[in-house]
Order: sequence, then C-alpha cells, then structure tokens
Amino acid sequence: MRTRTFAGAVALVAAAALLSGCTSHGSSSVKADKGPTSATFNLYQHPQSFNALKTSVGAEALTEELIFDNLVQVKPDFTFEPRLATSWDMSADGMTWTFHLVKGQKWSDGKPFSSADVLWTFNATANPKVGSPASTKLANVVGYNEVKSGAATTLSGLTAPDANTVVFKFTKPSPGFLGAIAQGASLMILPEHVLKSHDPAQLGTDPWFNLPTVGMGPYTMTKFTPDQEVDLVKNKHYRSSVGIDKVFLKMLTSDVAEAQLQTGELDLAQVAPADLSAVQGIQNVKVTSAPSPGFLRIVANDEKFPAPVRQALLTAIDRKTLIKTIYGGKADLVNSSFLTKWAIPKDLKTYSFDASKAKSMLTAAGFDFSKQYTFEWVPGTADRDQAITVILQEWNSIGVKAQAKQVDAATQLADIKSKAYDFTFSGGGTYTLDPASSLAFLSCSNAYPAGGNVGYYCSQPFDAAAAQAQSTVKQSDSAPLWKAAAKIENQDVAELWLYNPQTVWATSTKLKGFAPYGDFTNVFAEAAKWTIG
Amino acid sequence: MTSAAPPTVPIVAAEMRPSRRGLVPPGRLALRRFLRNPGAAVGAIVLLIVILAVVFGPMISPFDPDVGKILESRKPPSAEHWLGTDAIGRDQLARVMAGGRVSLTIGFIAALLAVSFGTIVGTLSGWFSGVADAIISRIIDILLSVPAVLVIIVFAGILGPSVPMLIIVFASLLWPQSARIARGVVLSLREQEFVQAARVLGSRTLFIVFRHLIPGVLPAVIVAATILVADAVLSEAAVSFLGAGVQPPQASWGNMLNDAKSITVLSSMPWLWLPPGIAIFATVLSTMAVGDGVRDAIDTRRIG
Amino acid sequence: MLRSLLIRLVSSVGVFLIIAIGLFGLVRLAPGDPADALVPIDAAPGIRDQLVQQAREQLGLDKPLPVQFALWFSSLIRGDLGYSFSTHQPVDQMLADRLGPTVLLMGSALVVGLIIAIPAGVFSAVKRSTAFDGVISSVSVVALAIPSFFLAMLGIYVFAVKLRVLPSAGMHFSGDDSISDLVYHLILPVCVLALAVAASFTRYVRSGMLEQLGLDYIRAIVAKGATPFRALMHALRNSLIPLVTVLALFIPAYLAGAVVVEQIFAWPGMGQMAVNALTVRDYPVITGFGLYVAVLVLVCNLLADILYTVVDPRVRTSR
Amino acid sequence: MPAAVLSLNDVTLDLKTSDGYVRILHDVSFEVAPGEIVGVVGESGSGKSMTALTVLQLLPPKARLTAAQIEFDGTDLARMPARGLRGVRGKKIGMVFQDPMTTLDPVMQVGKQIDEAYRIHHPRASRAEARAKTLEMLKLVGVPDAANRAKQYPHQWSGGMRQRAVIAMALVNDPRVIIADEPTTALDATIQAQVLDALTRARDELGVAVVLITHDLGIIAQVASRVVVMYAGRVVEVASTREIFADSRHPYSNALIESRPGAHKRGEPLTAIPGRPPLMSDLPPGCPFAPRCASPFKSERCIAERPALELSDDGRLSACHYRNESQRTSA
Repeated sequence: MRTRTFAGAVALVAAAALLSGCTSHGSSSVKADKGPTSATFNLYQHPQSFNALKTSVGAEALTEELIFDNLVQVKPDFTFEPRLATSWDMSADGMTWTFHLVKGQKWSDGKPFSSADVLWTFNATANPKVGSPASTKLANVVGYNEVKSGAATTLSGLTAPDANTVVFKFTKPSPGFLGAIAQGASLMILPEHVLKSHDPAQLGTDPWFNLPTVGMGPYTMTKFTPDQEVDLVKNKHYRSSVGIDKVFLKMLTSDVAEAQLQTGELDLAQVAPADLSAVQGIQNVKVTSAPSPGFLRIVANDEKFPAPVRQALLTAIDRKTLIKTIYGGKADLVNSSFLTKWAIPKDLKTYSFDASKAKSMLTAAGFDFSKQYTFEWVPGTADRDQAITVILQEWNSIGVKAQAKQVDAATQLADIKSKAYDFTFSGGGTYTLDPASSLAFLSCSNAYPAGGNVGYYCSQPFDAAAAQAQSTVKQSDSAPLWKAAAKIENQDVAELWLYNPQTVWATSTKLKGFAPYGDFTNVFAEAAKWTIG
Repeated sequence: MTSAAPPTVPIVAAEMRPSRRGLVPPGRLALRRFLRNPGAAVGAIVLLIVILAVVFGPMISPFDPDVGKILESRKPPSAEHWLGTDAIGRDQLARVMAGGRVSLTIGFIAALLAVSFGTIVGTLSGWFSGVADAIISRIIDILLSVPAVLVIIVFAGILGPSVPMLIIVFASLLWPQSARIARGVVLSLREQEFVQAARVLGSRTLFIVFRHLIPGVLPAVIVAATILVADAVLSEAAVSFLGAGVQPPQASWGNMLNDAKSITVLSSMPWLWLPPGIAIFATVLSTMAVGDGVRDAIDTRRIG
Repeated sequence: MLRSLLIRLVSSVGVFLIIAIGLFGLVRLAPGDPADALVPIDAAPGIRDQLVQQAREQLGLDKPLPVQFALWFSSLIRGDLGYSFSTHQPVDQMLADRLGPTVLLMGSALVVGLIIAIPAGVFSAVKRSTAFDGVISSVSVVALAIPSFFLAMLGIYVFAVKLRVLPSAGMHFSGDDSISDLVYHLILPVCVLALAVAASFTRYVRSGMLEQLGLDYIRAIVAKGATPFRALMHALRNSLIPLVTVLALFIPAYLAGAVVVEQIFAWPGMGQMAVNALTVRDYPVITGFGLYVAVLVLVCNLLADILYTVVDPRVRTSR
Repeated sequence: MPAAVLSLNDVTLDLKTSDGYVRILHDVSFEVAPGEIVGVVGESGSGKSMTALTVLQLLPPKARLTAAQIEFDGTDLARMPARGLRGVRGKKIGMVFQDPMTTLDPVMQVGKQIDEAYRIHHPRASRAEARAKTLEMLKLVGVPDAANRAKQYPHQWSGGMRQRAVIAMALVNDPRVIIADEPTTALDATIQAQVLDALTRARDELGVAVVLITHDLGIIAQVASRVVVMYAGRVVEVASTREIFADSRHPYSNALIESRPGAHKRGEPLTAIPGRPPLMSDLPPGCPFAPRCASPFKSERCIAERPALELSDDGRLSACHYRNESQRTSA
C-alpha cells in the first residue's frame, strides 16, 4: 500500500481498515488499454427516462442522440446532413415533402429499418394521448386535426409509397418543415416492430423508455442506474463505423466532475464559466467553446412594467462588465430576442450601461420607487446566481427596491401562472436556426401557460409583422420582414436580454474528433466519429 | 453500670472553633473550578471574542457585507480587504461578521426557545408521571429521531426559506433533547427527600416546580443548551448546502461555505472557505467547551 | 413485558397513519403544480397548456382532493405507493433499488464510527484530563464542528484530486462491478459519515465510562485482583447499555447527513432521490420517502425499547 | 498471641487537594493474627477507611503513600509492583466494602461474579469447579438455596444477602486476611447480626484474620478481640476489647464508649462528643483531641505538646500524656 503523507490520523485509520479488506486499486486512467476502448462523459442534468416522444430534460436529449437516429440533422454551419433520409425534395408550391430512406439499414437488434418505422413514429408524435411537444411541428400535415380530435389514429397526409420512400402532404406551404424536423434530438425514429404492440395511450409513460435497448444510433443502452450512470455499448448495425467501444454517461455535480477531469476518470464535461480558469490549468485537458443557441435574459412582468420602465431597467445593468468578470469574456452581448443572423437588423438600440440615465428614464416613466419588488429564480447555477446578485445591486443603487427570492422550479411556475411575480430569470433555448422559434416566448397567442411567453409581452404591431414574415416562403423575401419585427421588439425590450453565453467544453486530450457544439443538447451529434486513447 | 451525673459539658472555647477557611459557598466553588478548567476558560474567551466581533464588527467595518464591486471579485487578502473578496467582490471580513450575526442569532434563539420549551415540558412530564408522561416521552422519542435537515427542506419549500422559519423549525426539532434531560433530572429529584418534604408541607405543585425542580434542572439543561447552539449552527450550514438556507445577498456562515465548495476555490482561493469554516469551527468548539466546563463545574460528584 | 410491547406496536401503526395523512396534505401545501413541472416552458408553443392539462389528467391530479385522497389511501393500505410522476416507475420499486446503497453507506459508516468511538471513548475516560484525553476530545469536537458537506469536499480534494489514492465519486468505476471496487469507492464517503458518528459517540462513551469508573463496583473488581483491562470491560458493558437506545434513536436522525454525502459523492441512495423529487413536486415519491423515514423512525423507536429490556437485566427481570 | 499475618508500620498517606498535599494518615501501625478479628474504630473522617484501602493499594489517584511498611507473608506490600499486588488482592487478602447495593456489578449474575473472583486466580480452573467453590462459599456465609440464587442478579437480592455474597466473594480464594470496611453500616440491626455471623464463621472455621473497620463500638464489643482506636489520622490507642471497655487509657476512646446509645438511661439526653472532628489540613499543634477533650487530667501540656503513641507503665499503648491514668470516670 502506498505510504500516506496526509496527517488526518483518524480518517486514515478508518480508511486503512477498509482498504485492508481489498486489493490496492490504481486509478482507472492507468487501466491497460489493449482491451475494448471506453470513454466517460458527464451529463449536466440527471435524466429520468429516455422517451424520444416526450424529451423534457437536456440530458435526456443528449442520451437519445446516442441511441436513436433521425431523418435529417442540421450541422453547426446550418447545412443539413442526410441520415436515415439520404435525399429529400419539396414540391414547388411547398405543399409536399418527399424523403428517400437509406437502403439495407438495420435496427440494433438486427431487424430491418423501413418506412413503416417512420410512419409509426410520426403518427405516435401526433397522437394527442401521447402529448408529445413535437406534435406542433406536424400541425400543417393533412389529417392532423382529425388525429388531434381523435377522429383518426393516423395522419392521412403521411404515406409510404414503398419501403424506402415517405411522402408528407401539407394543408399550406411549409418551407420550414425540414428545419423543424432536423433540429436537435427531436423526432427520433422509434422501432415500430417493438412498440406497435404497446398501448398508444400509455406511450407517454411507457416504462420501455426507462431502458430503450433497440435503436439506430451509434450506441445501444445496456444499463441505466438513475442518478448514477448510463452504460452504452457500440451498435454493430450503425450506418457508419463507431470510434469508441463503450461509453459511460455519469451524473456528477460540476465540482466533482472537475475533480474527475483532473484525475483522468472523465473524458468530457461541460464547464461552468466560474470554473473556466481552473479547468484551463489542468494538463491533458483541452478547453473549447462555441456560442450557445440561446441567450440569458431577465423577464419582467410586462403587465406591471411597461416598455419605458423595461428600457430603463436594462440600461441600469452593466452587461459588459458582467461578461468580462463572471464569464471570463466567453459570452456575447445581445440586444434582440432573435438570434438567427439574417433576421437581425443592423441599427438595433444598444441600451448601453448608464446608471444616471436609467434613473432619469425611470422617473420620466413614473416608476414607483417606494414599492418593494421581488426577483424570483431557481438557484444552483453559480454564474447565474452571481449575475443576478450584481444586477440587484445595480438596480438598488438607482433606487429600485428589488430583493432576491430563491425558489424551486415548481414555485416559479406557479408564481408565473398567477402573474404574482415581478421579475424572474430565463435562459437557454434554441433560436439560431429559425427566427420563428423566438415567437414561442414573444407572440400574444403563446402567453403562458399556453406557450413559453412568461413575460406576457403582447404587441399587435409585432405580431402582425411576425405573422407576415412567417408566411413568406423564400428567405431573401422574409429577411426584411423579420428585421422589421425585430426592430419593434428591440424598441419594446420585450425581454431584458443580457448575453449569449458560450457553451464551454472540457475534453481530455485522449478524446479525438470532438467538435464543440453551442447547443449542448446535440453535442453528441458527431459522437460516432470520436475515438479515444 | 450505676448511673452517674453526665459529665459537665464545657462550652467550647471560641479559639477552638474550626476556622472558616475551608468552607466556600457552592456557587463560587463551581465558578472557580470552571475558570480553572483550561478548556472551558479558553472556550469562554473564544466565544466572547466571536460574539463581540459579530455584534460590533458590522458597525465598524467600512464595507457593506451585501454589496460588492464586481471588478474586484475573488481578490486575495490585501491591505484594503483583510480577508480578500468573494465571487461578487464583497468584503469577506464584513460578510463573515454579518454572517456570524445571522448564524449565531439562529443558533442562540433556536437553542433558547428549544431549551425553555423543552425544560418546561420535560419537568412537567417528569413530575406528572402516568399517561401524560407516556405520551410526551413518546413524542420526544419520535421527534428526536426525525432527520431535521430533511424536514427543513420540505418546510422551506412550502413557507419559503427565511431566518424566522429556520429558527422556528430548528427550535421545534431541538426541544426534545432538553426535554429528555430535564425529565431525567426531575425523575431523580422527585425521589429526593427535600422534594417529598416540600410536598408533605403542602406546597402547591407550581411552587415545587419553579422553586425546586427548575433550579435543579437548570445546570444540566444549560449544558444541553450549549450543544443545541452548536447543533443549530451546523444544521444551518447543512440546510444552505441543500439550497434551503439563508437567502442571498444576506450572508450566513452556511451559505458562505456553500458558495465556496468548488474544487477551484478549495485549491486556489482559501480566503473564500477558511474564514467561514474557522468561524463555525471556533464557535461550535467554544460552545461545546463551555458546555463541558459547566457540566464538570456543577457536577457535585466531582467536587471530592 | 409483551403487553406493553403490543400497545407500543398499535400506537406505532396509529402514528404511522397520522404521519401518512399529514404527508399527503403537507406535500400538496407546497406551491407549484407537478403537471406544470413535467412539460418544459418552451415546448409546444401555443398548445402547452393542453399538454399540461393532459399530464394532469394522466396523473389523476384533476380529480377533487377528497377523491384523490381516497384513491391514494386505499392503495396505501394495500401497500401500493403509486407511480412516480417523472419516471412512471412504481415508487416501492424505486425505494427498494435505492435502499441498498443507502443502507450500505449508512451501515458501514455506523460500524466504522463505532469501531473508532468505543476505544477512543474508553481511553479518553481512563486517561481523564491528560494530554491524550485532551487530544481525543478536541478531535471529536473538531469532527463535529465541520459541516459534513465541507468535510466531503476536502476529502475529495485531498484524497482524490491531490493524492489520487481514492475515487472521487460514484459506487463503481464505469463497468466494473466487483466487490473490491465497491469497497474502494466506499472508503471516502464512509469516512466522512463515520467521523460524524465517531465524534458524537466518543463523547457518549467517554461520559458513560467516566460515570461507571467512579462507581464502587469497579473498585471491588480491582480488589478481586482483576487486571485493569478486565475492570474496564465491566465498566464498558455497563456504560454501553444506555448507548444502545441512543444508537437506535440516532440512526434515523443521521439519515440527513447521509443525504448530504450522497449528494456530493453521486451515491444513488434514498437521499438524492428525495431531494430531486422535492424540486419537481413528484408527490408519490416524496410521500413514499416520507413514509420510509416514518417507518424507520418508528421501527428504531420500537427497537430502542426492545433492546433496552433485552440488554439491561435489571429491566428485563423486574417487569 | 500467634505471629501476626499482616502488620502495618508507620503508614503515612497524603491527599492532593486544591491547595497542595494534606497528610491524612500519620504513622499508623497495628497488626492482626490468624483467627483473630481486630476492630479499627473512629468517627468518620478519622482515616480508618483510607487505612483499609492502603493495604491493597486501592487508593484514589489523588492519594500519595509517602511512607509505609506493610508486612504480609514476608514481603512489604507497599513496595510490591502492580503485578505482584494483583496476586495478593482477592487471593491472599480479601476486601469487603460498605455498601452492598453498589459493590456488585449490577448487570452480571451474582454467581458469575464470584466465579470470576475464583477464576482470576485459578485461570486453568473449569467453570464447574469455580461454580462449585462459589456455592460452597455461599453456603458458608449462610445463603439459602445457593444453586438457584446464584443465577439471579444483584437487584434481586436483599441488602444483607448481597453483603454475604460479597463476603463469599472475598473468601472464595481461601484468603489469609479479610479487610471489612464498615460491612454493616449500610444494613439495619437484624441483618447486621447475620453479616457478623458470616465473618466470625470465617474466622473460626477458616482461621482467617479479619480487620473490621467500623464506627460502632457495639460491633467491636460483639466480635472483635482487639481494638485500634483512630482519631484525626492517628492511632490513639490499641488494646484488647476487654481492656478498652474496662480501662481505656485515652479520653477519646472513653468518649466513644460514653456516647454509645446503649450506655445512657431512658429519658436522659443522649451524650455526644462536642465539637467536630478537626480538618486534616488545619490540625492544632498539641494533642489533636485537645479541643474536645473532657478528661479531668487535661492540662496545658495537652494543648502545647503532641503526645506520642507509647506504652504506659503497665504496658498499655496510648497516645495520651496521662496514659497511666484510667480515663473511665464512671464505674
């Protein structure tokens, strides 16, 4: 047994007692490498189940990307990579999409893949009893309303002329359909031969998804211990070669993950901005980052705080300094809820930091300085907690009596629904692909709880401009319309936008082929190509 | 043996009376022994220093514990900031003192409530044996074995975490400890002659309880109180780790430690975790030492 | 003796039912709606509230409270704890899966803690107010004075990161299910928990021994020509009797410490499951866990009584 | 008088108090022969119990034996190392303590505790052999139905019975001396007789030498053949029981005899020795008993000069200047 230098006698006496009970253990990084290669990745959140129809937590999307496959996948440079669909074409009027499926592809259990699987997956997604969030992406498919009302069980507009072709017919032009189904870990194709016997009504809570052992992704799941680990093994029937034999997904706190990066037990982990400098110091660990597809923002209750007040409150925040200190520069200032490059006008108002100006704007807007306000958020993420504390300080310094109130997720949602809250915090989201995705939290029709508009921002001119832009098929025509809508939102400060943080990844130098993804939910999109050792 | 007049008993001459030196009133004897016990004396001094620092510190410190300059975040100790600054640029020394005020308030008030309520319940249940005692001791046993921190998390979820809530929940979970001790002492006191004599003389129960029992119980309960203070301070730290402790920006030793629990901080920024760690450690150590000191001082058996 | 035990048993079941009903109500007092927590905010813009309503129906939360209570209580009586809102697994099976790791962690920590506490307590009592006693008392108070989560972090930093001698978290190295690997992973979390156990029990053993060593029967034993060790054994046996009940009552109370350690060491025990369930208002799991703790508390209480009579002949023979 | 089996010479003992060491035993000397009961008598605080504990070095940590020569079996117990002493304790010299309620281990069967006493000194003895010896001793000290009673616990035995068990425990290794430190004080009169009977049977049937420490002169009169009177840590008189009662040569012995409850007439107030025993840390220069001495012969010399323990002209050992005069004023 190696001699111990540490002076904690009591702890060591106990440790020695237990150690004598077993052979001495080298740490895993020293394990002989001639056997099957293996890599260990850390999941930022704890997945509960892997139901591709109802993915809720980011970590579930991540894992599903490793065990399932979808028709098409969008890449970081926004081009489309063919997967189960080798090619596709849209009719001139945008009313029909045809997908040509890969031939000779097998499921991980050896059964053949065919258009029947695609039909079953899309019909299950549309089935109201399953309650899949992705069902809205099929809203324009012919027969959707009948399925929704229960009159039909399958989408009449979805047909499979043969085993390798699938045709979607739409009720109105749908140029964005490809982008919708190619985004992240949604609409993953599920094994029809396994699930067709299951009761469709119970699919939403089907225990099969707690350990889905059949898929077409690069890996197949062999074991899942909640709050501990997911064991995956290479899928022999994958459409291309897979670089690593075994993959283990762990669920560690960020501190312990950082510790395991240092000891070499962990090969990939997402790093919180606060720990950036420390992780960069670790030898044999490479730190890469890419802008995330969403942005952090403060949500003011628009029914209590009109636009002029929101503009003033935004001006009171020194966002540049926050980026420099808390994020170590790894974030970009944002002045619009739209992140799709071509949809953002150049002449956005910047609301740059000016405390005294903010105070006068507040007085001009008739803001009630005497009232006490609460800022509710779910604590636990170091950078967000620090940013909010600094922002509250800055608001207090101009006379705004805002105080912190840490709550858990369920309480936050309750206060939003009852509109009792004053300010809250929101982050993440994927808005870089399609400007329409930002409407989820901006348009009046999406006011919570119907949609994600928790700020209750409702502006008729904005909705009109957005609707017009959304219905224009060609991007070159819709760009100016989206920019007009963005101009209105920028003027109204619908959300107090802060910054678009970069998603920072730490990988051990043994892991080859890793490319940083902004959207942490699809960092595994290229996992098949990675190798280790 | 024939009887004879008993020998004349001479009046004992004044100079022959034994001297007064050896007899010291028990109170002063206990105090003298308490001060002579090194551990207790040091404990008392340390506790005094902590209390003074916590009460007067925030007044004399030039920095506001809850407000910091973000540009000066995570600076090591310097002439300006004696204990450096935290992740948001707030002065650590000011925060440790302000945090101490919160942690000690929770600790002492919770202990005070727990001890006073516990003593009364314990004394009464010890005195009125029978059904009342059985029920109370059942409740005591059950409460004693409830995992306090988990209950607090549930209440924090419902009522929202706040200092008053923490104090009430701690007090409601800590009183059984002092109740059990009080009951034990009363059960033994009840058998003693001086209490039975008081009963025979017809003094009312309340008089007996407050004149004889409570004073008899107090020394043992004071010892328990010191341990309760330590318990409350430590529980506050555990609760803030699980996210239900004192609300930022207000500082408490618990949430300061919680903010400092990352490997980066542990390895390279000791001024972020040493001050609250040492503060908790010194307070708990000194309260326990004082508790032990009091126990040894008043324990009659050890006077010999 | 049996009669009083029977009363105890009946009253325990009664207390259990009261706690169960209390838990049912307490959990629903907390603000927030579990169905809401199940559907992410930015999912399905426009039809999110229908999904939430659908989830609420599936979970049976749309029925009036008394009906929910009747359904829940009738299944509870049949021993069915219902299904988790998030993983849809039966709660009793989840509790069973998580029971192993928690019992393993707490059990070994208790044993190691006592292995340290008993000799330490005896020595510091025998060598009262000497340097040795001073060291033992201060070390035990030091161990009590450091919050367990902080001790855990220090342990990981020193043993796993700096010395690279022990694993930093989890129950196994990935893919390695051997016993020796499990024990190797047990060391650090058990030491952290065992220190807390050892600290408080060293103080109990010490004060118990101090009391016994002062009694006449010890001097009588020495007068019989017994070696100091034999006299100590007599004193130890006498001072351990009250400890048995304290230990029985201690086990549920220190479950909270286990929760903290499980959180840091990514140990898939009951504590971690409970904390996760609390944040998403997974009522069945929270109630299930609450009942598990209640059963643990009541069983330990009963155990404390039974042990007390079994261990102390004075009580056993006099009733 | 047959050769002494145990003799204490100049036993001097100091006790550590908050302000330094205080001498509580001053040159205590006396001896005891086989088959004889020697009574050691004196008020509480006179050091008689401490003397008993000194023999087997069962002293509290605060005590320091400054000088002593305890002759036993050809060796000096005061110089004997701990291992050697353990060979004597319970084997050659047995102890009986005052309060039977606390002398036995409360959680161990009575029989087992006596077996233990035997097996400590007979490690190779089997359980049955030890138990047989235990039962034999229990019968000797008069415990009825010993076989069953041995399986019971101390709290199931009465005070008197327990004291007899303690005596049996002291006798189980056929010791040559028994030191009984106020064995009857905690018992009421009727039970005392049974305990004394057990001691006398041990003396007569086993030839054991007994040192009986008590403050009750009545017991001395009943069973002791010789008496050692102690006052303020000193031996003030040694004589046969008959000599003490008929012709005590020290005023304190006489005062003890006078204040016995039996010695006065019905209706008259009980006589008591005035004043209080002196504090060991604050002894007057002269005779320690002077302040309370009611002897007609008392003089200035008593207050100025401390009398030594010496033989009187007619061979009576007493620590009083007027050791030649009989102190027995009443007939």
